[in-house]
Amino acid sequence: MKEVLTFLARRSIQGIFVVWGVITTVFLFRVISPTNPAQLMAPDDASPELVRQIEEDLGLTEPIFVQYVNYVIGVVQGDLGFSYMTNTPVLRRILHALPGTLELAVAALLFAVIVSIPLGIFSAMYRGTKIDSTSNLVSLGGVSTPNFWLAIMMVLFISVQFGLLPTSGRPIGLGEATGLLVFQGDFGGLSSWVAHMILPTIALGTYFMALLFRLTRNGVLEEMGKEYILAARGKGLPEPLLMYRYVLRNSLTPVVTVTGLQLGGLIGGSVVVESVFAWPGLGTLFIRSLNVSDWPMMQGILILVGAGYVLTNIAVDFVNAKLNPQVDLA
Amino acid sequence: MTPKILKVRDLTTRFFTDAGQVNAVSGLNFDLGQGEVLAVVGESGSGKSVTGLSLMDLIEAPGEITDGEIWFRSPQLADELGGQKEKEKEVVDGEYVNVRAVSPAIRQSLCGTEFGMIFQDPGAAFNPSLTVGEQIAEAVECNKRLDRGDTYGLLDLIRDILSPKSSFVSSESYERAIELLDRVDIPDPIDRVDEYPHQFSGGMLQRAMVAQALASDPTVLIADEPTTGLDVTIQAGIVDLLRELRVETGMSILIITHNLGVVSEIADRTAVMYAGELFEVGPTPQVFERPANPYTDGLLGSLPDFDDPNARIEPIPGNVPNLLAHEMPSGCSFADRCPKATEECAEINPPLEDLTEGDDHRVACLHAETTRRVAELSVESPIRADSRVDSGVTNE
Amino acid sequence: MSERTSPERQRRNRTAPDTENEDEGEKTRSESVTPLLRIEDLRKHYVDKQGVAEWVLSKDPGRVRAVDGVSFEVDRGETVGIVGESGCGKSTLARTILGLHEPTDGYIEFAGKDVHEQIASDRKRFARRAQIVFQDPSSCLDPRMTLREIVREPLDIHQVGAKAHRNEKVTELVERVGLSTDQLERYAHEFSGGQRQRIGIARALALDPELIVLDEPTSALDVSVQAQILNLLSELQEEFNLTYLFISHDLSVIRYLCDRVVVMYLGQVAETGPVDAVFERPAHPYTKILLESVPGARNRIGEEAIKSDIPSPRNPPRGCRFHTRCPVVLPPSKYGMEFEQDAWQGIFEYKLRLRSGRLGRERATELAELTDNDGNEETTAKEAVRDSCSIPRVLSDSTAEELLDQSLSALVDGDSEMALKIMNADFESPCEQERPAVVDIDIDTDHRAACLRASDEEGEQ
Amino acid sequence: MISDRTRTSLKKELRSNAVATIGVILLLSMIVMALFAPMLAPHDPTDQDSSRNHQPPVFFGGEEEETTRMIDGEIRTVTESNVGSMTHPLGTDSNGRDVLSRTIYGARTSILVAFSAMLVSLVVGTTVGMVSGYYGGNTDTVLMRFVDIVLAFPALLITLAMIGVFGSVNVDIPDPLVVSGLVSGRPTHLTVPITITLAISSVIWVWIARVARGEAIAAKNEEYVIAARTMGMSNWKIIWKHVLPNSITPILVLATIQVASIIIIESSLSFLGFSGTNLSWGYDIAAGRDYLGTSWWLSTVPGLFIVVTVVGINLLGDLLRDALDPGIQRGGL
Repeated sequence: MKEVLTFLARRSIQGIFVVWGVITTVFLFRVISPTNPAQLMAPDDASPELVRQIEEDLGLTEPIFVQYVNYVIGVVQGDLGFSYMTNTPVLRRILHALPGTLELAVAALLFAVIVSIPLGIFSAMYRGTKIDSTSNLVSLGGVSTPNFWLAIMMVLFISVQFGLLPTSGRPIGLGEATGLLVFQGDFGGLSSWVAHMILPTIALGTYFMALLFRLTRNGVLEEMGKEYILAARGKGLPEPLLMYRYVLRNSLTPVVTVTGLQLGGLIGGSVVVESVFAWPGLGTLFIRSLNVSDWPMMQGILILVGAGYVLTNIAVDFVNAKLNPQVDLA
Repeated sequence: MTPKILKVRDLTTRFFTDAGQVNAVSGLNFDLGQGEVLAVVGESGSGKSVTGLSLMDLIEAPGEITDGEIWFRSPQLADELGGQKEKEKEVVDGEYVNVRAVSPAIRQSLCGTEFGMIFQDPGAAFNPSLTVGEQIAEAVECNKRLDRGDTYGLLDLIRDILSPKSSFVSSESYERAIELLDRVDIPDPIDRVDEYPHQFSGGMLQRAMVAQALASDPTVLIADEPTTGLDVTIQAGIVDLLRELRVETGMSILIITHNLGVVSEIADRTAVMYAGELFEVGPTPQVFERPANPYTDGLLGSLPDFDDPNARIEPIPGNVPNLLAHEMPSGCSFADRCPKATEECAEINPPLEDLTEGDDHRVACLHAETTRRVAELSVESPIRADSRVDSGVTNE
Repeated sequence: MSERTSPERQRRNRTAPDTENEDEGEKTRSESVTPLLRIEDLRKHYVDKQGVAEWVLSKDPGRVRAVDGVSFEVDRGETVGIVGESGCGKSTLARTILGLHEPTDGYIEFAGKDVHEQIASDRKRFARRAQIVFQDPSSCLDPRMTLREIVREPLDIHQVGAKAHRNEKVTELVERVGLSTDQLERYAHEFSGGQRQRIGIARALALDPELIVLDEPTSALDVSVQAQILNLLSELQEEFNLTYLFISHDLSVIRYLCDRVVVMYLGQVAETGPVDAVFERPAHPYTKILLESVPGARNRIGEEAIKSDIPSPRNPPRGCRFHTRCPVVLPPSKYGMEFEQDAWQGIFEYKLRLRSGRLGRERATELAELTDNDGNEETTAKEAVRDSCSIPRVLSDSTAEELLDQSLSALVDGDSEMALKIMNADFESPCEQERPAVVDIDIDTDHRAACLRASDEEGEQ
Repeated sequence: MISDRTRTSLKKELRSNAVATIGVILLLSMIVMALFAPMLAPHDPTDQDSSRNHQPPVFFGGEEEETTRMIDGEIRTVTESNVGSMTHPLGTDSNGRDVLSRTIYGARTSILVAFSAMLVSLVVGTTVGMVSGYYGGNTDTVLMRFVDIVLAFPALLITLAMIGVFGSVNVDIPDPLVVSGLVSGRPTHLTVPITITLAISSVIWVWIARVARGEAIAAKNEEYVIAARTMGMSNWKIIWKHVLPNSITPILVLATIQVASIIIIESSLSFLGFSGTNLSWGYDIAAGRDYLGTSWWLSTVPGLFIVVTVVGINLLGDLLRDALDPGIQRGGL
C-alpha cells in the first residue's frame, strides 16, 4: 500500500509538471497567433475605441506575464475562460461535447481490444496457416487505411447501397438512452444509440485494432521463444496452462502500454471521424473553433486532452507494474 | 557393473538456418550408468548443450533431431509397451524403451518425471511474473497429476480462469515446494517461496532451479552449465549440492560444462566433445591423466594451473570451428589444429573406438595410440598429471 | 579508517624497467622509486538519479558504494591482479583509474602526478600513457569499422606521424598480435572472439602506453583461446615494458599472469600482496574461502562453502564488510577467546537472521512444528531455533547462556524487537563495529590484509 | 552509412519475402508518379469542363443524354456523354476534371510533404535524441520533459492548432518539368504547404528523438565507445563516428514507418479543409463526399491511392525491421 502511494505521489508530481508544460504551450499558441480576438468579437463596423474597449475587457492590454499568471490561476481553479464567439464558459461547452467523444473513443477501444487480442493469440499459435496470413493481410490494410476514408466507404457501401444504419448525427446519448430504458421501458433510445454508434466506432477503431493485433501476435511469438517456456515444458506443464500463465501474461505488457497511450490517438482520430459523421463531440467543436480562431475553446480542449493523456499514462504504468512484478512501483 | 540407465545411439541433431545446415550434434554414442555422473565437456559450439536439449526433446525449430535412438531403462514402461505388435523392435528392447520412437504423449510425460533439467541461465529459465515457489509447486503438481493420470485440458483451464479461488497448484504441492527449497539450502524458504525470480540472486536462483528439477524425483538429471556465470564461492556451493543429491537420491546426472575443475570434482566419467562429435569418453581420472585424444590433451594443457603457478600453458593454435555443414571438413574436424595430424586425418573421420579392451575408455582418433603413449611418458613427472586433474576454473 | 603506516615502504626487489619516452618531459628523477600508479583511499559512489519528483518529495537518493576506500600501488613493469566476485567494484575501480569516472573521493597518482589533473589539463596526453582492453569481444569493437580503421583510430586521434606511417604501424601491430594482414579490410563482426580480443590488444598498444588495464580480457573466451591470449599478453609485456592492471574473477588466471594481487570485497581491499604469498598463505578469511571454493583446486574443502549471498553494495554491512559471511567472526571481547568458535558462530547466525527480519515468532513456531517434538511448546520452539542456527543446547558461558535464553524467550513470545535488542546489546562482535585497518602480514613482501584477527595477531607480536 | 551486413540481410529478406517486394514496387511507383506527374497525367488536373462532368471510370457504364445549352449565344441541343471512356479512365469529377490526373498530382503533395516533414523530423529528432542520450543528466531531463509535453497532445490536434497559430502558409515553386518545356498544358507551379509540413514535423520528431535517445544510451555503454574515450576522442566526434552510425538503423526503420503516419495526417488535414493546395488526395475525397450517391468513384479512387501508398510504406517498414532490427516498436498516430 505504501509503495502504491509513493508511486502515485511520484507520478502525480511528474504529471503536474507535464500538465503545466501543456498549459504553457497552449497559452503561447494564443499569444503567437496573429488574430486579434477583440477584432473578431466586435461587430464588423465597430469603431477602434470599441475594439480597444473589448481588448481591455478581455485583459489583453495587460503585460504578457500577468496574462499568463492569470490564465494559469484560472485553469487551476477550473476556469477555462469564455468563448470568443458565443461568450459562454468554455468548460460548460466542453463538458457538453465530451460524452459524445468519450462514448466513441471507449467504444472504439473496446471494439479493437475484443477483436484484436484473441485474433492475435490465435494467429501466433497457428503461425503460417491461412488464418494467420489472412489476419496479417487484414491488419496491414487496417494500419494503412485513413479512418475518414474507411468511414466514407462504409457509408457508401452500407448506407448508400443498402440503406442500412444512419450515417450522421448523435440524436441521443448513452446516459439518456439508458434512462429511457430504465424509467420508461423504452428500447427505442438505446437501439437508436447503437445504430448511430456502429459506423463511427468501426471507422475509429480499425486502425487501432490492426495495431493491437500486430502487437499481440508479435508479443506472443516472442514470448514463445523464451527459455522459461522451454523450462516449463521440461517440467511437464500442460500446454493450455503454459499458454495462459506463461505466454499470455507476459506478452500483455506492450499491449497494455499501447492501449493506454492510443487513447490520445483515438481522441485525435475522432476529430476526422466526427467530421464525417457530423458527430457532436470535442473534434467537431475543435474544428469549429479553429475556423473562427476561438482560442479559449481550443486551449480548453487541448488542456483537457493533455491532462487526460497524463492520467492514462499513470494508469498504464500502474497496471503494468501490477502485471509485471519486476517493475518496481517505488 | 551398474546397469545403464540411458543408452544413446547415433544421436544427430541439425539446425536448418538461413546460412545453411548446422550439424550441431553428429552421431553421438554414449551410455549413462545408473547413479553415475557423466560430464560432457567441450568449448562453445561443441554441441554439448544441444545434446542435453536433445535428450529432453526440447529442440525447437529450426532445429531437429534427425537421427538416433535414446534407450531409456524403464521396465515398467517396457512392459506396458511390449504388447503392442507393430514396430515393437524399434520401441522396446528388454527393459529399455526407445524414447525417440514412443508416442509424443508418452515422451512428454517422461519430461518432468523421469528426466529433470537444470538450465544454464536460471534468470531466463524462470518466468519473471510468477513467484519461484509457485513455479516449483507447479512442477510438483504436474508430476502428481501424471501419477494420478489426470489430464489437463482447455476446459480445466477455462474453469481455473473463471473461478479465481481455484488454483492449479494444491496446497500440498506448495508445502512440498517449501521443503524442496529448504533441501537445496535456501535460507528462510518459508519467506522466499513467495518471492519473484528477480528478487533472487543468481546463486539462489540456480538452487531454486535444482529444487524445481528435484520436484519429480527424476531418474536422470540433465544439468546444462549449472555453474557458469556464478561467482566462485557460489559455484562451489552448487557443486557440493549436486554431489550430495546424487548420493542421497541415487539419480544419474549428466552434467554439461566447460569447467574442467567442476568435472574433476563431480564426474565419474567424462565425455569430451568437439564440433558436435564425441572425441573421447572414459573414466574421469583416466581421461584427465592419460588423455588419448590430442584435443583433450590440448584442452587440459590450455588451462592455467591454479595450484602450480610455474606450469606453462600450451594453447591449441587456431579457433573453434563453426558447424556449418558445407564448411566442415570431411575428415577429422580437429585436423587443422591438431599437432599430430597427418594427411590421413584430413580424409578419414575416425570412429569412436575402445582404446583398450574392457577399460571403458573410448576415443575417436587415428593417432590415439601414440597420443596415449606420449601422455604416459609425460606422466613420469607426476606433479603435472596431478595438477592437471585439479586445474581449471574458467567461466564465461 | 585504514591508516597507511608508512608511505616510504620498502619496495620490492623489482628493477623498474627503463621506459624510453623522450617526449615525456615530466619524467621525474625519482621515477625509479615512485610507483607508476598509486591509489590512495579511492572512493567511487554512484548516486541514483534524482528526478523532479524525488526533489519535491525530498527523498534521499540511493547510493551504491562501488569503490569505498581502496589503496594500493602498481610498480613499473609488474602485473597486478585485482580479483573479486561480481559487485566487488573491480571494474569501476579500473574505469575510475583511467579517468572514465570522476572519483567521489581519494587520490589516483600516475607517474607521480594526479590523474584527474592530468586529464583536466590534457586528456589526450594521458590517453597515450594508459590504455584499456575490455571484456566483451562482441562489444569492444565498433561493428561498422574494419580492422584497419579500428587499429588506426588511436593514431588518427593523436595524429601520430604521416598517413603512410600510420598504415605501416597498423600493419606492424596487427602482425604482432598474431593476425594476418590479409584481414585488414574485414569488419569486426567477421572475426572470432579470440581474434577480436587480439584486435582490442593491438588498438590498446597503438599509442605505446605504459599502463594497460585488462578488464577481464579472457573471461568470455574458450579455454583454448584464453590460453593463446594469456601467452600473447605475457610476451607483449616483456617486449614493450608494459605494466598491467589485470582484473579478473578467475583465480587461476590471476595466479598464472600476475606478480601481485589485490583481493577486493564489496568495494574494499581485503588483502593484498605477492601472488604466491596470498595464494599460499592467505591471511583474510575471505581470501581463504575464495581459494577454497575454486572447483578442482587441491585444497578445496567442499563442506565449508558459504551458503549466504553477497550483500548489496547499495547498503553494505557496517564494520568489516565480510562479517555477514565470515566463518570466523570475533566473539565479543567480554566473553573472551575461550568462547567456542562454533557456538559463537551459531549465535551470530541467529543474530543475523533476527536482524534481517526473517526470524519472528511465527517462524520459530514453524520450526518447532518441523521438528515435531512433544512437550513444552516454548522450550520446543527455542530448541528448534537453536538447532536451525546450530547453537548448542547449552552454552559453556553461563552469562551468555542466560542472555541468549532471554532473547529466545522474547522471540518465542513474539517480541522479535526485544530479542534483537538483547542480542545487539550483549553479543556485539568487534567485527560489526570496527572497520578493520589494513595491517602488515609480511613487511618484506608487502603482504597486507584488512581483518581484525590479523590486527590482533599483529598486536600480540 | 549502410554496412555490408545490412545490405546482405536486406537482399536476403527481399528475395525470400514476395509480399515485401510488392510493397517496395508499390512505393516506388508512387514516388515515380509524384516525380513525373506532369508527364504521366493525361490531362491538366485543373482543367474544368462541365460538359463532361461526372463521367464514371471506363467500363463502368453511364449514359448519353441530350440537353439544351447556350453555346456561342445560340441555344443548341447537344449530346452530353457520361459514358466512361479511355480518355478519362478513372472518370471525371463534378467540374469535369480528370480524376486520374488529379490523383497523380495528389501523389505529389503527399510524397512532398511526407519526405520534407520526415527530413526535418530526422534532423531535429536525431540531434536531440543523440545529445540527450549521450550526455544524460540534466540535459536529458530537460529535453525529455519537453518531449513528454509534445507527446501529451494527439498528433492531429496539435497540427491543427499550429495551423491555427501560423495560418496556412504555402509557397509556390515553379514545376521544373513544365518550366523547362518538357511538358506543356500542365500547371506551372507546384505548391509546397509549409505550415502543414512544419506542423507535422513538430509532432513526428519526438518519436525519432525517443528512439535515437534509447540507441544513444545503449551505444554509450558499448565498450568501443568507452575505448574511444580512453583514447582521448572528443564527445562530439564520438557521437558522430561511433554512436550515430551504430544507432542509425533503428532510427531509419522508425522513420520509414512514420512516413506512413505523415501521409495519413496530411490527408486528414486536407480532408478537413486545411490543405494548402486543392491538388491533394484528402481534398478530393472530401469533395467527392457530396456525390456519394451518384459518383462513387470521386472519393473511392484517391482513397485507394492513399491505401496503396501506405501499404507500400508499411511493407517496406516491416521488411526493414525484420531485416535489420527485430526489436523496434511502432509508434502510433
